[in-house]
Amino acid sequence: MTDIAAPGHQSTELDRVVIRFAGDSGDGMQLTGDRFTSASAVFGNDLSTLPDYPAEIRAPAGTLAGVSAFQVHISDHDILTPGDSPSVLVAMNPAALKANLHDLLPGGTLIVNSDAFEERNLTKAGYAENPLGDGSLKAFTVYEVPMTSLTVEATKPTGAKPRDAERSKNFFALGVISWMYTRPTEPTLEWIQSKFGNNQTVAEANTLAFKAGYNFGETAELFESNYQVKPAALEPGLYTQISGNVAVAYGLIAAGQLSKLPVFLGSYPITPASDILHELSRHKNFGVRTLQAEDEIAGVSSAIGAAFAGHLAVTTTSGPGIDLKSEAIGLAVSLELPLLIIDIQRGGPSTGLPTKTEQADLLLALFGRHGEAPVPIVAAKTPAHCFEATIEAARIALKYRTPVFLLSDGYLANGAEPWKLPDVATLPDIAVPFADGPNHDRGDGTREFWPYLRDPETLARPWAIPGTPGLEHRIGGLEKADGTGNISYDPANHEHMVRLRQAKVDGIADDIAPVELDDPDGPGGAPVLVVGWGSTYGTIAAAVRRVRARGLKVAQAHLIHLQPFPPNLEDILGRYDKVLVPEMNLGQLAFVLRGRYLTNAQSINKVQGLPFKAAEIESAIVQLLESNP
Amino acid sequence: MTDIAAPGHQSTELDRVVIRFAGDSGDGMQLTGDRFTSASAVFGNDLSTLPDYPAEIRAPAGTLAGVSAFQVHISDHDILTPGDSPSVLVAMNPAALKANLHDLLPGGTLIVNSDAFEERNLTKAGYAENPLGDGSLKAFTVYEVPMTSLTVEATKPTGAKPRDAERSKNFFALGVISWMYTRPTEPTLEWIQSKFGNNQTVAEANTLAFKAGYNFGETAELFESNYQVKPAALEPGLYTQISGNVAVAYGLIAAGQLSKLPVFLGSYPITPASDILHELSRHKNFGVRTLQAEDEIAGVSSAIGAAFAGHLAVTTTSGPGIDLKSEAIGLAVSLELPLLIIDIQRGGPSTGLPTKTEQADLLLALFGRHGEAPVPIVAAKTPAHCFEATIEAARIALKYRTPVFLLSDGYLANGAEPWKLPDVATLPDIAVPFADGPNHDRGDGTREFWPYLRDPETLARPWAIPGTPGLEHRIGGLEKADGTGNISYDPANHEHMVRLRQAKVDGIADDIAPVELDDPDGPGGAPVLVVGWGSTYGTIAAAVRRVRARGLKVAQAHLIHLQPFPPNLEDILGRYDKVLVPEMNLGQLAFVLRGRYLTNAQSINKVQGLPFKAAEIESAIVQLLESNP
Amino acid sequence: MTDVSVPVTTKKDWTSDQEVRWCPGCGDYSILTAVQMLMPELGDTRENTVFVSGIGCSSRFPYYMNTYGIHSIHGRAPAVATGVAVARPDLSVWVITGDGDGLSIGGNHLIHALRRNVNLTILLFNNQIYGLTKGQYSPTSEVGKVTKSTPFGSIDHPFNPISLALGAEATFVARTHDMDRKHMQEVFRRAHRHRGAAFVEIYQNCNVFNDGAFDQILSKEARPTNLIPLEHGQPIRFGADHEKGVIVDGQGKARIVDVADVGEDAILVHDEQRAEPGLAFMLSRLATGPYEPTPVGVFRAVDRPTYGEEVQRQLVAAQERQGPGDLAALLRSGATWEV
Amino acid sequence: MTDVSVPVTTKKDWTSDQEVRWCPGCGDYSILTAVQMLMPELGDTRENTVFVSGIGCSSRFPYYMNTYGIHSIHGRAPAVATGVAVARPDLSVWVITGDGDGLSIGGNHLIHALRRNVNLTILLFNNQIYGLTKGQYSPTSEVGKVTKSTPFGSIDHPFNPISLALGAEATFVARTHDMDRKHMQEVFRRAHRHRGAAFVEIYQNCNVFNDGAFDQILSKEARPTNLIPLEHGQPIRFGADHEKGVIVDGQGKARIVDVADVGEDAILVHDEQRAEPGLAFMLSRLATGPYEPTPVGVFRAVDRPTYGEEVQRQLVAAQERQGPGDLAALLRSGATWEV
Ligand SMILES: Cc1ncc(C[n+]2csc(CCOP(=O)(O)OP(=O)(O)O)c2C)c(N)n1
Ligand SMILES: Cc1ncc(C[n+]2csc(CCOP(=O)(O)OP(=O)(O)O)c2C)c(N)n1
Ligand code: SF4
Ligand code: SF4
Ligand SMILES: [Mg+2]
Ligand SMILES: [Mg+2]
Repeated sequence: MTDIAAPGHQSTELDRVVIRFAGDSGDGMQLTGDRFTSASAVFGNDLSTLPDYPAEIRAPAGTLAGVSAFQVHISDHDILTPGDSPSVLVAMNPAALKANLHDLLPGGTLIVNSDAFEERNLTKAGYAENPLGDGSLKAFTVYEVPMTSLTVEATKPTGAKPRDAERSKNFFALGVISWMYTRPTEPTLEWIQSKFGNNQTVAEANTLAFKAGYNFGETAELFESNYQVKPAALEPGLYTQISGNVAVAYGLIAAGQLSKLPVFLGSYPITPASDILHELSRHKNFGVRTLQAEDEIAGVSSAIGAAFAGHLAVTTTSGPGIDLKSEAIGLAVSLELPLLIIDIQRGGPSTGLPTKTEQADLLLALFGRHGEAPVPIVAAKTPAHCFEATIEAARIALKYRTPVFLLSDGYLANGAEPWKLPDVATLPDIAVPFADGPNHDRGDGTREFWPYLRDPETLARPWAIPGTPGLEHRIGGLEKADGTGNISYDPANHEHMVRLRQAKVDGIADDIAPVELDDPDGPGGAPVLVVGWGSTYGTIAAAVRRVRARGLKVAQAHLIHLQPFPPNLEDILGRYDKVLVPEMNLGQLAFVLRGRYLTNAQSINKVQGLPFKAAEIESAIVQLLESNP
Repeated sequence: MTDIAAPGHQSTELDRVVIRFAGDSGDGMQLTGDRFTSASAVFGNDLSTLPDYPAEIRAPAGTLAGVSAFQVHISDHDILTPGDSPSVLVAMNPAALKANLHDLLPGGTLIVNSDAFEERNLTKAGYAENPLGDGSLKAFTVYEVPMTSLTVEATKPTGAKPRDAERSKNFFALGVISWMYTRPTEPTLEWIQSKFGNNQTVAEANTLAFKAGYNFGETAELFESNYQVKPAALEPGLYTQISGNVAVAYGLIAAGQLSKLPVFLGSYPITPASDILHELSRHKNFGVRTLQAEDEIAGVSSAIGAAFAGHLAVTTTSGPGIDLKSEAIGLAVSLELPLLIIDIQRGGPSTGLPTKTEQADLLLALFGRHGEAPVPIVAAKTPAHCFEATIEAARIALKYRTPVFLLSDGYLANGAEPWKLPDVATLPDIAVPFADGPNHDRGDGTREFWPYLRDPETLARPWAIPGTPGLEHRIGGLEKADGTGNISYDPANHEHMVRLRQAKVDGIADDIAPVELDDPDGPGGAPVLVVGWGSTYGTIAAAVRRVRARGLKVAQAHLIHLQPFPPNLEDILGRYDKVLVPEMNLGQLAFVLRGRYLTNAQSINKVQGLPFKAAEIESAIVQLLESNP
Repeated sequence: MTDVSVPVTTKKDWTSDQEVRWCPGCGDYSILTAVQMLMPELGDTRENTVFVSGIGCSSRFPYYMNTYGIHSIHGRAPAVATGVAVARPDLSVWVITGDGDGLSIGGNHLIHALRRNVNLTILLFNNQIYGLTKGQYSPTSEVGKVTKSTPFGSIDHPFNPISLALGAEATFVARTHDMDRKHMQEVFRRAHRHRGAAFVEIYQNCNVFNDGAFDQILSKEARPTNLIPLEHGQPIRFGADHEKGVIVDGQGKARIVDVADVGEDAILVHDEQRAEPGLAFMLSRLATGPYEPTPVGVFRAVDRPTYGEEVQRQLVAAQERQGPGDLAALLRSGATWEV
Repeated sequence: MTDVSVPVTTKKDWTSDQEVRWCPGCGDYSILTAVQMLMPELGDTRENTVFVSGIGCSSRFPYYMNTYGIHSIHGRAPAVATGVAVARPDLSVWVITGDGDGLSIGGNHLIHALRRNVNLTILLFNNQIYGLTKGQYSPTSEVGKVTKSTPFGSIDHPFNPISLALGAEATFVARTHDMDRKHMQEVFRRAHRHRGAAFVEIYQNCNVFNDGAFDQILSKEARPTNLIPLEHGQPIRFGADHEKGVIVDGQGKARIVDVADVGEDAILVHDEQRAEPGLAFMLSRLATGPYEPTPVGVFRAVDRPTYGEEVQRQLVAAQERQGPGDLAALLRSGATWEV
């Protein structure tokens, strides 16, 4: 395995490469990265991406705060993460260089837009000396390309003013990198046409800039070599590239189809969840209703109303929105109505780091409501897995008539990976029947409807929707008598209901997939078990691979269901003396495992708004392996 | 110890008695109970009370739903609970009888208003037969007193219409019981004058009814005996009777005085917390500002504003309000401003049982915010202890510049006990200085103000309030650079700040009282340790007494600080093989102790909107003592 | 509304089996009766009717209606009901709220439901007090009111619910009171018929915590002189002999006058359908509180597309344009490649 | 306000050391400059000035002012600021909010701060879009607006912030825009001087997500014909040659007319101090959106006791009546007994 794309000769074959595009927020780095990714995807590489952008729409140009970056890992075999550290860094200005250089692997390739390294920008970035001249970049292979002026030159035929023409320089950079990694140019050229088609000047400028960059690579005798990363031998099938948020949106549309219910989304915009609302609102032809509510409370409340009315009801948000929705989620627990609550976690507390990733809302999802108000929790592990996880969450909500949390995070939301499209026909049927008649005998032979009479197996109550004659009923947040659903202040009934709501959630354990244990030596074979949840999956798996590559033994289990836990979890935990839980928080899952099973779970934590690097987890595993028991 | 006030002769001495007054919501039972309690307090008994009333203002008269009850335990020695079961039940109507009879001890005394046992009322209460005639009350000593007609008769001199006159019948009942338990009549007569003085007809009617009841006891040859419960040998001092909510209000006023800060309360009414708002708003002469906000979010937000402005800021609510305040509490964590959040817990989830008690918000207080947002938690253990606990919570908030939770519950809020008044001069000084000048050297000899520069010991940041020249600064919910407080997206700084906020809270452990261990045989002496928190204190202590009275060994520890835990807790837990945690929830503290210390804590739970009975905990302890290790 | 012919019903059919639990004498009873008696006339079926409320004494209302119903959480009824109405435009959705529930904690949801013109019939029981929590002042309580939370008198200037609703773009705004069943029913009928959000303020007596709050205008004697009935197309006149009237002067000032002084023709003619709400707003300011001549009836009733219909329209348009959703096609709608 | 004489300051003194982080060309810049330049004139000290904001592009404002400031959470600025103002009536408290922050999630706090007349100067940056979250429609976006969350056009009828504020009992209501520093400063000065809650809507261009939203009235060419300046005591006239004016007819309808047609005397004279807000409301409805002649300036400015003063008054009264608080006496104020 080559970690670094070392400069070589004519055309070198690489098994993988990690490239980071970095520039000013206004430089279009996300677009550039995205395009490179798409071209690589269509080319057949396996890949994984990591966008990273500032909270401001456009932070001051040229400053560190304004730097926007996009990292992509492409490979000829299946990979699990966007890569710990790039081996190639494209830096469009000094600030981008400064903010990202420390991540570049020693010996890595650095391509800079030399035009941008003038005094003003250097000062803004806090450079006393121009790093291009002071020898501080010795450790890297540096290519200085005057991208701005070359772009202006190349786009002259469009007649655009230099200020406007400059804006195509990201396409110039894309061209250079596309040449360097022998990407096909057609998909990008086509995409430029379709994306900017309504503004031909811009389309033409971008096309010219892209071609100029590509040709620059080929003709300028600057680069010693270009590189090939062959298509990956992925499982055969039809693939598309998908981000977590789009996968959630597709998952919701799919869940609607699979349950034969109209989807209702009540939501309020918030980073990094808004894109689910955006995506869903484009698919009204599926009968999807999206309501941009006045706030998060109205978002979830309207969803509760829609659930009562018989829709597959959903609310999407991020941490601060979950805080606000807590009271209404408690109502949904009490009403026992199906409801999906989707939390795209971001850096907290409070407004925190809104555009960064974190997984610190697990305890909030578990416990963030007054009283005893248990709610099942499902967590997605990769961008594409968001699709499946969404359907699973919907399945549980519908079958058990309960609100269900789906946890994702900023990293999954915006990260992308190739997704082998499922055969729609094989997706599960998650339809549940509505109540259609009375269900209880009054004792005198006449029948009536009891809204809280339960299915003895699932403990779910009937879902009787308005429009059904004879099933009129009233429900509310006051404690209810089990069965009739009438208000009840009876002490024994309250205890019964509190325990019953918990039992209903606990009982779901029998209806979910057991957690998969990856231990080549069978359960208990390795001395250390790594348990994770959510977006750390790929990184943990990569770390586990690395540890095994060292000839050491380690087991991995990744939880999709956080409440209830899969029934085999306790047994698995019991088989390992050392349990390591990597989390992007201060140890939330670890705490729960300890409290639930008295397992001496140990934490490795990273709370930096950034995903773990495989190396970090690798070294924690190794350390634990080496520690005394 | 006599458990039952058995009928005897002339005047019998009792060491304690538990009396329950029960009637329709409109019958004034809370008032009656309260008066009896006050008279007993002034008389010198130790006592403890348990009000229990419906959620409706006035549920339909005569129905079970409309029954309101008040239990009082009076004693000649110090007691800990309002009593498991009454030995005397006053039932003003059939519904009150039906709803309460099952609690009356076998052989207990039952005094009924026989006038109310007519067909309509019997039907409403769901009696097919009149229980007064069908022999179903054989197990009790029943006194049938036509209270309504006797009251109407007695109050004739006032000229009131019978319908109005009837309303004094609770004073008749009070008179009967006052005679029966030889209470002094003067305090009650005076109180009637002062309370109803502005309506002389009513005052007179109540006086006449009360006297008539008293005389009825003395003259009607119905009662075999009356009883004496001597004053208790309490610690010498000046006593008053206090409920938890008033104690909180007084605690806040005291904290204001002790910190030399004006108190600001931003609150929204909610049962059972509203009375704190009511009480505080009466004491504006202490410079206390109370704002009835438009909702809970505005309540806490305004308090945050007041804290920024230099006030001792407080917000009071119950569970549903905490849900809503979550986001703003997270902001306060990020702003590092002092703030008291007072949660008077009630039955949940959702609207639940609004007038009933529960202690199911502990995990919410610990974890109910997105991101890592730790907040110290203090819990009161008795009504009077609310005073001290409030001051302690304020002390922590001010010293560490952090929001602090104070947990109370419906039982403490409305329950009352005698309180030995503290010497005001001995209360702690909790004043903290405001920042008054720059605190950081720019490096060039000039000084500036850094709002997030910390006290190395407490890790508290300076509290610089508007009006202080030169300390102008801006703070917000985005992540801040430690020191300067400027917005920072730096990954390492974020991790630093997340850990620092946790460390600040954890560090408080060194500044709180160790948890007291009650084990006559020294630490680890008993085979079972009972750990509790909040309002279960009295009941657990009573149960422990009972277990010890059986000659068995058991230890008790009651937590006032729930976050951080006292530093000696881990050691104490480690000394006991069996740890029992009684809670009015499904085991929240037990879960936290397990997760934190891997202690195999076992739960006994009661979630009925009612406090434990000492007998319930007693039997759980005995069972655990007898179980195999 | 479904097409099927609606079976004939009576009040009893619309009454649930739950015992009513308001204080004896509470104004809520007469409102409940008015609604229960009216329902059979409205042409809806019970199964297609949903009552949604928040928390408060008034919010217990849905329990007493033999229809579908949600007793939700404090202040959120308009939001919950918006979900019901948007999901199911075929239903008749009512919101029951109080002056605390609807104007304090729930004020935002209320004004947004009004501006969106969600198809809801909103009844706000205004008793100028918090009943359920035992007597704190509310956003409609008068300045100086002594309550449990304001022992020295409230200092909050109250909302005028009619003005607030008009300021929030409401298309239907009316006021009635618990002392006049016929008037209530007439107003409720109009509100129900209105397409979009219909807002009705009901003056309601809380005889336990705020008894007599409306006596100055609602007592039998006071009504003729202190209620100003609004009737579309009619000059605005009142008084035992219709001797009083309302005019607007050239500086946009509405005033109460003796008709005799200005002549009948000068009297303002009520126009509830006027596109812009200025007039309705001006009328809402005639009285500064329920202690002087106060307009009752429909202030405003104008047409505007309803939120539910527009949602539906976009769904239909999307289907027409894109065809019904095809999941397999959606999944492959991005760039795809075969491995 | 303190009594000490206020030192002379310049814009620079009011400018913090934090780099301004709005998009180049954003209308927020000119508002910031207007405020920073105005501050030295207002007579407050920096230490007695507090800026409180919620979340949004506009809500970054406090970071750029060298005063005390809180960048709070989304929608809650009016509530946070109420706490500051009630605790400390000596401070000058400003609220900075956006159309999403102030009218969507924060609508309720805004209307309650207005009705209470809390002493706040509230600047609402209305760009008719959510800027910070990258372009969803807001409660002031026009019907049909295509945004990220409304790919087929918004169906929500927008709020008119001026109407809403007036419906919420606001005592000071004004509108200005980011293209005219002088006008902004005049309006801000008036708002600041007002005792109580002063509400100012500022039309603000978001050149990234909603560029040109106000061009139809704010472009250099459009202003004379499409801005109607409101000046107290002056006939309401506009147009390049003041040829247009506003009248109210006997049926309470305000209309734009050619002055020549009706005569100068018929033109409505603006009265911002009129006790009842009907006229101001009517003026707020002259334009249904920023694409036709739209009034700017002060719609309403009336006196009413401020919340902070009343709180203070009750504190003082209580002290006078009960004497300063005595803790020991309080604790023994109930029934006590000696053991
Ligand atoms: C989140 C929340 N906050 C507070 C309460 C307490 N609460 C219940 S009803 C109510 C006010 C009721 O007033 P109103 O809406 O006027 O109804 P009314 O009882 O007068 O009919 C309050 C404060 C609650 N149930 N939930
Ligand atoms: C509780 C919460 N919900 C949502 C958000 C996301 N959010 C931040 S600003 C904003 C809207 C901003 O719009 P506006 O107030 O108009 O300000 P602008 O950016 O246009 O100046 C939203 C939805 C948040 N930060 N917090
Ligand atoms: S408290 Fe008032 S509003 Fe509530 S039920 Fe009783 S009388 Fe009616
Ligand atoms: S997104 Fe719009 S409002 Fe926000 S800073 Fe940029 S231009 Fe201004
Ligand atoms: Mg009310
Ligand atoms: Mg905006």
